[in-house]
Amino acid sequence: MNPLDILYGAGGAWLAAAVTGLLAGSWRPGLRACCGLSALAGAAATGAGGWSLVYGDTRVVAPGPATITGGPLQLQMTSLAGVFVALLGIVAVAIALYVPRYHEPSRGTGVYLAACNLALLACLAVLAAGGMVTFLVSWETMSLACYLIILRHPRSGETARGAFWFLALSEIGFLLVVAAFVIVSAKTHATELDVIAARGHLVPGGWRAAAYLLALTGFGFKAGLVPLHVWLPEAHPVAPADGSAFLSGVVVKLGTYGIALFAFRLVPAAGSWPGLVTMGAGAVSAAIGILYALRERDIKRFLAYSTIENTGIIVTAFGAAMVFHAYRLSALSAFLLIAGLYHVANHGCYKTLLFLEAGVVEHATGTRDMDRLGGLVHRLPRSTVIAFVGTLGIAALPPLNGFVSEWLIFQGLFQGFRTGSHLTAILIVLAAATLGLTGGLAIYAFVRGFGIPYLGMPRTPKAAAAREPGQPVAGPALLAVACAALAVGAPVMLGALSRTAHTVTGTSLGPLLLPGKLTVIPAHTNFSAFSPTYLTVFLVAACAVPALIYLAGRPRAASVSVPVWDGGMVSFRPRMQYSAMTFSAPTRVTFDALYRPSVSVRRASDDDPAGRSGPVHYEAQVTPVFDRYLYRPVIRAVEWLADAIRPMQSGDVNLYLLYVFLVILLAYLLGAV
Amino acid sequence: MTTVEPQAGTSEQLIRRLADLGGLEVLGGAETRGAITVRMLPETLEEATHVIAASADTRLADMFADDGGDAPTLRLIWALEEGYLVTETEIQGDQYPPLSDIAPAAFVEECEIYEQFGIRPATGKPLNRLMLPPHAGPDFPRLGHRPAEPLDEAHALHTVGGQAFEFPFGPVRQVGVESLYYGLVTSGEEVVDVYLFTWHKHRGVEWRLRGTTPGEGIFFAERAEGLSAVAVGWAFAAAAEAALGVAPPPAAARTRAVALELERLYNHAAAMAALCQATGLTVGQSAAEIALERLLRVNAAAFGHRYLFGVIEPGGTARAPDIAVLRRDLPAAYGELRRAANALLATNSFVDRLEACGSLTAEEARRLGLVGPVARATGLAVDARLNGRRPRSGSADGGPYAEHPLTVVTADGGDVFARFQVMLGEAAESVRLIGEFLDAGTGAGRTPLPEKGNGELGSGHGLGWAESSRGEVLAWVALDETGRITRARLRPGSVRNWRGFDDACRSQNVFTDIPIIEASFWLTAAGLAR
Amino acid sequence: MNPSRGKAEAARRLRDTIAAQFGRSLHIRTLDTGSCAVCEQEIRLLAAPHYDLQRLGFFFTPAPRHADLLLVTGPMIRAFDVAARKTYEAMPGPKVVVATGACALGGVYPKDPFVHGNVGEVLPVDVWIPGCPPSPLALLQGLGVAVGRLAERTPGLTFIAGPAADGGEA
Amino acid sequence: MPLWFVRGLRRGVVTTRYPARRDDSAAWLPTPPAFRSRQLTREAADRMVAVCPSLALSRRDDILVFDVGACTACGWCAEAAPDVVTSSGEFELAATVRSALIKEIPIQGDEP
Repeated sequence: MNPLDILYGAGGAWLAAAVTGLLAGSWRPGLRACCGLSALAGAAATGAGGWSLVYGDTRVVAPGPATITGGPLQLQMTSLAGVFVALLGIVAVAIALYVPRYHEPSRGTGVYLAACNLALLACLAVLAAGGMVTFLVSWETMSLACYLIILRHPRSGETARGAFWFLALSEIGFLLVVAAFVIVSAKTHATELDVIAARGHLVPGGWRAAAYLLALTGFGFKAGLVPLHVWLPEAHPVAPADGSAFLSGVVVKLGTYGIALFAFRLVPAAGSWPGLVTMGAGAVSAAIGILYALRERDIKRFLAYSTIENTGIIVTAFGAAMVFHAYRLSALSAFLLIAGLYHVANHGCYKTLLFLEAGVVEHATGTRDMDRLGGLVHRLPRSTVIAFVGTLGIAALPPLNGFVSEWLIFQGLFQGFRTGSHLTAILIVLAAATLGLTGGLAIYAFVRGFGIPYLGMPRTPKAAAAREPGQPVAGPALLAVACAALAVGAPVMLGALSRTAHTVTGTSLGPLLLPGKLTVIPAHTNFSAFSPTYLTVFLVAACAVPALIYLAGRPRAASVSVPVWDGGMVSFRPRMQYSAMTFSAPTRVTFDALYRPSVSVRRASDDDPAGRSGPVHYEAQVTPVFDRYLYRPVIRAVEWLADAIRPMQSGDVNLYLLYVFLVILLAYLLGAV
Repeated sequence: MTTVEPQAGTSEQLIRRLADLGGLEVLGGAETRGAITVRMLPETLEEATHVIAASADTRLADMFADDGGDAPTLRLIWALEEGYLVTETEIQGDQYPPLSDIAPAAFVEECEIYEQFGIRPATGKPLNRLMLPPHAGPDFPRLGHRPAEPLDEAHALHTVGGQAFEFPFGPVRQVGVESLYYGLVTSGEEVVDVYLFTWHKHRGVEWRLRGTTPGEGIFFAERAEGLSAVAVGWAFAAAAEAALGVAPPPAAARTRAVALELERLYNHAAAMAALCQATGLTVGQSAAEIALERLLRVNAAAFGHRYLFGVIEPGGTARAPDIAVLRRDLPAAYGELRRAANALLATNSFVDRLEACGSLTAEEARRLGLVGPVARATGLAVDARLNGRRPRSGSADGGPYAEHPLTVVTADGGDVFARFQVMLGEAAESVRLIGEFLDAGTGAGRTPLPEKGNGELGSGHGLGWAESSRGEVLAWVALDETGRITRARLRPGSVRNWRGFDDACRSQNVFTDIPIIEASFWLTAAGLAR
Repeated sequence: MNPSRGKAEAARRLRDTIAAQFGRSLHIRTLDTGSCAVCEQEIRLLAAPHYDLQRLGFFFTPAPRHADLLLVTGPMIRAFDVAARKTYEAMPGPKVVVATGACALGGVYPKDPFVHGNVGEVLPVDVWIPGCPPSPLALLQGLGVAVGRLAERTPGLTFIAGPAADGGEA
Repeated sequence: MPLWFVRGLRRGVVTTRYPARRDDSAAWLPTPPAFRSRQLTREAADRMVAVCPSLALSRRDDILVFDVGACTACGWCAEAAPDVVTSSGEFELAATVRSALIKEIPIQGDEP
């Protein structure tokens, strides 16, 4: 019995769920069965992931059934993948619990669920792939399945557009990944990942760097590294809530998995600069991601940008780990790898949670526009509580899990001085500073992202009419529990991850990381230390004790309570609340250079010389810099190229025969050479 | 169609051109002393408005309705170069041509006329709540019959779209300021728009004036805007005098002028103090308030009332100034003001806050019919004191400002600093004028209003005006045959200038500029709401 | 007469409390219920150098939450009821209401659909300060009476002038 | 700022000593009327009641009821009956009981 057996079970269950969904169509029990299977598989995957986290790799190359490529289906269970597998499992369970209340049973639902489970299976295969062919095939399968997921409601042009962005960028990324794999496998004459890893040193430095950069770019498309991120804000809003949750919670993470795979297993970089590049890319993505998130009023676009920020943080951690590795600071390197993986787990949990809650909000009010929501705390109390947990987590506020991982990452980066090289130290500190800015803005952004929709007064009748009964709760709640567990159980998690780090980097810092049972030390003593568990206990007590004292002692003096002083107005109106865009106006002014906002004040009666006899309409639009200055030109070039080579498509059979002949001739000549 | 009275300058040609439109009847300038009244048909009203608005140096000073006859009469008061032109038109039905599209200044009045008389411009344009509180029911007292359908509660000004929100402020605001509600529409940083509500202060003064004699009415007229009691009182009294065809004795007229200039002085001092308070310059505020208090004491010593209530009465003045006191104390008090002003002008932290703050262009000022220092700070030489200077038919004298011509202080820039400079210049001018008036001789006394045998006054209607520290004040009074007021229209300068306030606030300003702008306008909610 | 005497008693007791608690530091919030803007001017001048309210331990505060004394001007326009009530309720007790100026005392405007015509109609007035406008000196005296620091002189005044006598002292 | 400091010193103190001492500026304030009840006749009382714009005067047969609180010291009653009305010179009129401000002036003048 080893994790792989469990994974076989999980994979099989997902396959079965996919088939069930396909057959079930709009038959409710069938769909429920499908979800049940999916949840079962998720649980199993979680178990397997946890197992391989605790007991390290299981390096059995399982000769599986033949694949389309003819090669054997090579599977294995590494503990680097373990954390991803566990995350995949939890997300799968949460989504499975969420779906039945979110999707009304219909023919489309069945197909959609089939696609979902196929995607889950493909993700599992990617993580468990022992061979390059297996990896690539399942990677592509995953992309296509996700494409189907995004196309759940293909009616609107928005959907098609978002799905197309996703597919296009995925395919470009895929090609680069293929190139990277081809290089390493050609240089190591192997296709099994283990073998490649073992012979990694055979790859000459130049090729190694090339392979790594190709992989970084290729996986960067999936991970949403700026400027390769444009598909996230396009695809996430149009996908159904659980679909976007899956995209952000798992698929994006697989991008970071790919980067880690190349960076730490296959071709550990020789010099420090690949690491610095990675770190820089991550830091920039983090800052730009959160800055754009602040300009979004669509909850899901907002969350998508925040995903960009978080993958940025993860990649920064990985990059720093590479740098330290290059400087032979194996302890710090392992430490940052651990921190990064921890953040993967955390972000996977709370971002999935938040996307599912965004779905609940859209379900209940019919809109995702923050400026049309408000006051949901009164209408959706349970969802509000759950969303609040997720918000605390993603804003990296103690005692939730986000704080733990970000604290670890900062502690790692602050020790950049240990590299000895001034330039490197400065760059690392710069990255740390960028992450600091990002962290601050993230709190700002999520005060907004939680406060505007959930607190205050409803801004529209629809928001006022939101109803909680019938809304999914179990799935998000599970994730909220997971977030809390990841915070309180940090020592356990870190223990497991340190074993992962040991198996990946070969350095074990178990005692160095956890001297006591519950205290964490960032790789080097005499730097800093803290205990997430104690912190949680303390914070809870700090809130609870005064509350108890207050409850115990009744207020003595007679007190009158009067409404808040409002200057004697007749009544507050929803229009008098901070709106999402006004709340973030200061950043718009501060980061003018980045946003290039175009402000327009319209009055219904601007043509009317009497003026001011109409509603004021104020808009400040942000220039989509990357879309306009990076992708538009490329797209134009491609279109131009297409026009240029159209003449080849004459439709004349003879001409086509000529093409065929020429190609064969070329191949022959090449073979002869 | 009677013959057009010989009038100097533009008004003559203007009336000729109006006459060409047909249906024009000139009621002559005689009984309305200095203002020509013409009656025109509703169908020619729109065209006529075009003609007048198009011609140079005309400004729509006021517009109001009167429910005297069987149908409401719409009156437009145009300020011409050298006097006023009143056009009156009987409105059949409940709609009239959309005049505010031609003369934007009319918008506020269109709203007010709709509230009070239920007739509205023939556009579907949303009108705003001005005077009537939201709770005003159909039985709420109005000047005319109430609107056909109730006013739109959530009226146009009340909606905020896009990425802005309304920052509510008031009606109960800082200490010692009037009740007033601002809705500051903001994008979080800059002020996008300002909504202003003053219905908290609507006391129905015009409604109260109905049925009173001019002698009784002056009491309420003064309290319509207490800080320009003299100006409003003078305008009201002058309107009554015009209606009855009498003029105050020259000495009394000069007394009025002295009181008016004293009022201007203390108001400008108060505005200066408010500017210092708004800019957080407490020392300057104290200095200005010392000057203000001394000026008020001069008022009390000279006229027996710190705010000069009860000085004006129809036909003349009730009190004579204590000339000795004025000659002795006024220069000292003004010196106080002058020194404070010089010190302020030498304080950069103060001047910097004023410059380029709350700017208005001359074009905006003309478009919105702004008056007083606000308009003069944009370079427009708008001053009602000039209008009296032209020798008028019906009265031999041209009023005190004809004998003692004033130089109109203007500035360009149109920002708060320009207004401040205008106020300082006017203060100096006021002191000079007061000296001249005193030399020419002042005193109490009144021309008895012509009475019929039974102690009742005659009938008639007339227009009166005065230049308060806030700008031109207009009053229009109609008396029935028993000499009681059937319709009194009071239009303090505040009514006009609040209209420009939100434009000034919107021009590239942030929250903290708004108190400064408000202080530089130095308007009253009481005057707007009446 | 009896209820009014009872009210007078209550008012006196309240003033004693005020004098005991805030005798040396009393915070004032003003409320304009439709004045002609002159009373406001006089109230602003209370803080000016000539009268310098602070020297007597009085302070203006914009927040009714911090205010002990409500200085009401104007004839209490009906449209202002909500705001007046809210402002009064927003003040912590014990609190004093001072009606300021002839309008507030029912002088200028009779009770009609526009105005209550008298602040006492809406708020429990403790001190009445006549005058149109009440000069800053009158306001100072009124505030002194409100905190029980000055004796009120009105009960003694008759406003009867003997043929020879003048000045109003009977 | 030094400028202001010096100005302040040069300006000196202007603050009144009221209520500790009396303030001379009070002499100029308008004050409610006082009535010479010996000269006061019903006819004069009615004249004054008729002209009073502020609801301060009314007559209860032989009593002229004078509401000091409502009085705006406009002086119209003095105009209506110069021989009866003088200025009271009172400005310290704050009252804790509204009724304390309502004065009853006996009409003792002999009718013509």
